[in-house]
Amino acid sequence: MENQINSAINAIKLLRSSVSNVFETTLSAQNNSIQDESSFLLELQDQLSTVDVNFKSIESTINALNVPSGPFTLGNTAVLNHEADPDRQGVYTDLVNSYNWYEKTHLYSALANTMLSQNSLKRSFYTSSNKRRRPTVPVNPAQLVDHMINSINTNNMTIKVYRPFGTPTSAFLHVNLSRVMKAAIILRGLVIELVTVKGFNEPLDSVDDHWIESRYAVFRKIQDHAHCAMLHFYSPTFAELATRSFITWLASYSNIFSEPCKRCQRFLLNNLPPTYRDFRSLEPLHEECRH
Amino acid sequence: MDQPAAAMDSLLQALQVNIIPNQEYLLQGSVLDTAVQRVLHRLKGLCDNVESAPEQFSDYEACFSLGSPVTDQMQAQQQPPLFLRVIRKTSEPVDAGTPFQLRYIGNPELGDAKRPTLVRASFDIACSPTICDFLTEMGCQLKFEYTIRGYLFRKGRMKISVSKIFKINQEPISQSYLVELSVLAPSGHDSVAEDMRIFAEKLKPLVLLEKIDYKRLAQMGN
Amino acid sequence: MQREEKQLEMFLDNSLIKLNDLKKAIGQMIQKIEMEHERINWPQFLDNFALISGHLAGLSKQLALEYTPQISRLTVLPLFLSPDVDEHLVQITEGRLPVFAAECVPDYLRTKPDPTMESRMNLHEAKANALTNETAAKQVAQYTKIVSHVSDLISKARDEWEIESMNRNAQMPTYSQADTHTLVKAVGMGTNLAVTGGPVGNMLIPPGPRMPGPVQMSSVSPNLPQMGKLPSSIKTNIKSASLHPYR
Amino acid sequence: MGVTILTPYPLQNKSGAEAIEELSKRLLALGATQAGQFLVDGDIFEHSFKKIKIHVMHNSEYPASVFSILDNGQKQIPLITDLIFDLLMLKVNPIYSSKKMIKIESKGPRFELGDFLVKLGSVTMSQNQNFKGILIEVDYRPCLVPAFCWDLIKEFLQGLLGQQAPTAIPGYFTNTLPSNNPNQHYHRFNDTYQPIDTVQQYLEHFNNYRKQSQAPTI
Repeated sequence: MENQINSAINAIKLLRSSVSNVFETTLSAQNNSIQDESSFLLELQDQLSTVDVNFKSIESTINALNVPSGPFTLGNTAVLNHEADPDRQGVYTDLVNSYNWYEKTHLYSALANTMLSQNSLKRSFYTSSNKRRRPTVPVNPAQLVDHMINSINTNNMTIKVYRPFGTPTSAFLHVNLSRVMKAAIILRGLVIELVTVKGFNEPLDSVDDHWIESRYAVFRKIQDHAHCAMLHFYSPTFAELATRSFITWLASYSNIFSEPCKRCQRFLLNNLPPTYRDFRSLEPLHEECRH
Repeated sequence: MDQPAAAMDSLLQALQVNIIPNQEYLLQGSVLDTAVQRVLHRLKGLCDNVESAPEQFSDYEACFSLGSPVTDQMQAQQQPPLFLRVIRKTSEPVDAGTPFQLRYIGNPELGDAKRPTLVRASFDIACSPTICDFLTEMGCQLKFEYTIRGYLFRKGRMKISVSKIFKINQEPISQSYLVELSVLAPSGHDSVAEDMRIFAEKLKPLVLLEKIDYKRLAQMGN
Repeated sequence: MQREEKQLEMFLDNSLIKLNDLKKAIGQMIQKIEMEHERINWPQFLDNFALISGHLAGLSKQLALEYTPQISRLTVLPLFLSPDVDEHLVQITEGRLPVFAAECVPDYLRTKPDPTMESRMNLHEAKANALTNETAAKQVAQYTKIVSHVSDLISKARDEWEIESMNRNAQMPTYSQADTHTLVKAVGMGTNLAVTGGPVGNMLIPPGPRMPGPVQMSSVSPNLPQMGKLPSSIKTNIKSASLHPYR
Repeated sequence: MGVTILTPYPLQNKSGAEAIEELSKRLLALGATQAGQFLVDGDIFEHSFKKIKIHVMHNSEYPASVFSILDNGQKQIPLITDLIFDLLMLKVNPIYSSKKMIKIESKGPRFELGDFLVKLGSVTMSQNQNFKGILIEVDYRPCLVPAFCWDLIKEFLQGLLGQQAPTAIPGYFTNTLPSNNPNQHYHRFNDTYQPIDTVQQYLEHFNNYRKQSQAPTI
């Protein structure tokens, strides 16, 4: 048994030396800028044939080996696997995680870059010419937003604040209105950037959900109205007041299914409940009944 | 969409073409508490979920039996009692939406020496929390209960769990972790057993995974 | 005496055959190089070399054999030296050696080492002779001491290695068959787990008739993986959410 | 999934097929689009000697689930499971056996009208497809609390069925249920609606049909 292993190891050694010979030859031939190509080829061929022979001998020796029946007694090397100190291995998972994060960041930024370079469309505040009109973002908007949300105290409405991606200036407000509907408000400073309205049983947890329309016509309609309201209440100078009024207006939807239209006294028109709320009186109206 | 077929019919059809995973291939073993870190470490290297730490779990499991009171009267039928297990996640965060699990485990078949693993029928059914009341009212009796805590690994379709069994008063049942290697597959997928054998080889000599003869074990206990 | 001579003769014959083979091989090689140097390829060339070295090896092996007569004890004497061309000699050496004269004989019949080697040998012998017995003995003792010390070190290390590995292997049972059986019996048949009165299945009471709410369990597994970790960007001042929703 | 109201539709001397046809036409005229078919079925497993019934029901709206309701005479325990539960019910066979004769199902076309989902089901019983009546299911998908939208659904039903529309809240929602707090009346009207509620409404109506056929007083 040991002899066989020995001869196998020897055969491997032979193979290694013959292979390295091949590399040496090619290397030296390159260096000597090949005076005689045919002789070089012959030499190479010869060496390769040696490699082949050695390889075959390894194969045959390995085939001659038989599978060990019991565990090997390898002396202290057998104790190697006992050396599994989790403290020493812990770095690996962290490394993989940070690598994944890094890869993700890379991918996202690359995608964002192509998108942005294709669409040279400028949002209202980033043109250098009308810097004057750009609403100033307060020095410490995070506290202001938190303060504002704390002070809003509406029945049957819960508001959660998220600040994804570590941006201090913008915040996501997740509004749960009774058991009726959900809304997400994306703030920049105190100014509303985007509103998404969804049903109570629809997902709004992933970032992508903010750009997916509700599956229900009612909430799609309410989202349209919310966008109008967002513009209606918009006021760069009294941003806090504007946002506060908007949220109060949004809270009036808690009775969307249970209050009939103030004008026609009916629930349904075109199979939709009164989806419009007056900006001042907050009265429920059908879209078609408001004039 | 055509006329929806009756659910039962489509299920029976699925059963006929063997796409419902209802056979569990199983190998069992154990590892002493002192050596469990080494096993975990080795599994971490062998299994798929490398990038994250091994998944931890903590479950409560109760085993119900159905049929024994009936067979008292119909002894002639010799119907063996049916064992049903209810499994509930107890690790944080406990999410109200996480369903309970109802598991039916059939009698393990040892097979001949050539078959590398134990095979038993097994269905895993997700269900609502009312399951315990349901089973009790159905006439099932609680036979035993325990908590099981440990780590879960997977390698392809193989599932490897390294777990500690506690009595209901949180007292461990032994100084060892139970190690189970299992695959849930439709019947007729015997090739997975061979994969399992090869995987079990890789855990030697830390853990000896083998097919355990339940009948012999029961007799040994008595 | 006769036997020894016979042996010698046999040995010489054998050597002669071998030498002839060697000569032939070398001749072939030379011929190849001279005549076919355009067609000869590397493997053939190597083959020839191998042949030559094989012959050389065989020859030296025969010379080294112990039972060969001690030819080193024999003397070779040049009996007849002549400055004239010797036709017979030319013939048997195939024209390589025309005269057997005083200037070439030392080269051909040399049995002593190379002069340079001989001078170095003499130098060493002189040095050894110059040592007094005392110092020589001292040096020998020192040398022996060093060697035995090294050998001690090695054998000690080997002993330690063996003992250690044996101990480690012996000490390290990582599993116990009995525990396997206990566990399998517990999980499979409920041995040692049987319900002992008390509230039955109290862990499983569904929380509330309808809205299933989270049930606080006393058993909290330690070291829950710190999954929901993110740069501390989530500040949930209003309603704290432990998990980041955008992960 | 939203609040679903199930209401039987009186036939008034029409055949079932005619009634379905008429209602379909009305729905299409209102602007509805037909979206396939639906099927709700109910099977009963009975204990071999105890008075325990297990209703095992399927709803094509939730094709991967089995809804079971255990009825021991005093209380009902609902259970929602994966589809494989059916296989388990086969395993308990000697103790619980299926009563094929009173297997009942409701199937028919399914319409979408705005956020409403309307299903017109003709109910048949046992394997020889005895026609029993028509059940109309109206699902208002955006809303999850029956109390919030009952008036709205009532108005919708009036628009669809006219005189035959129900005026009272179905009993299923108003029955008081056992509660942890005895002082507090508890019923399903203010609860968040769940798929099992739809199935339980079907079960109530199915049981009514079964009683009718058992007592041949029609």
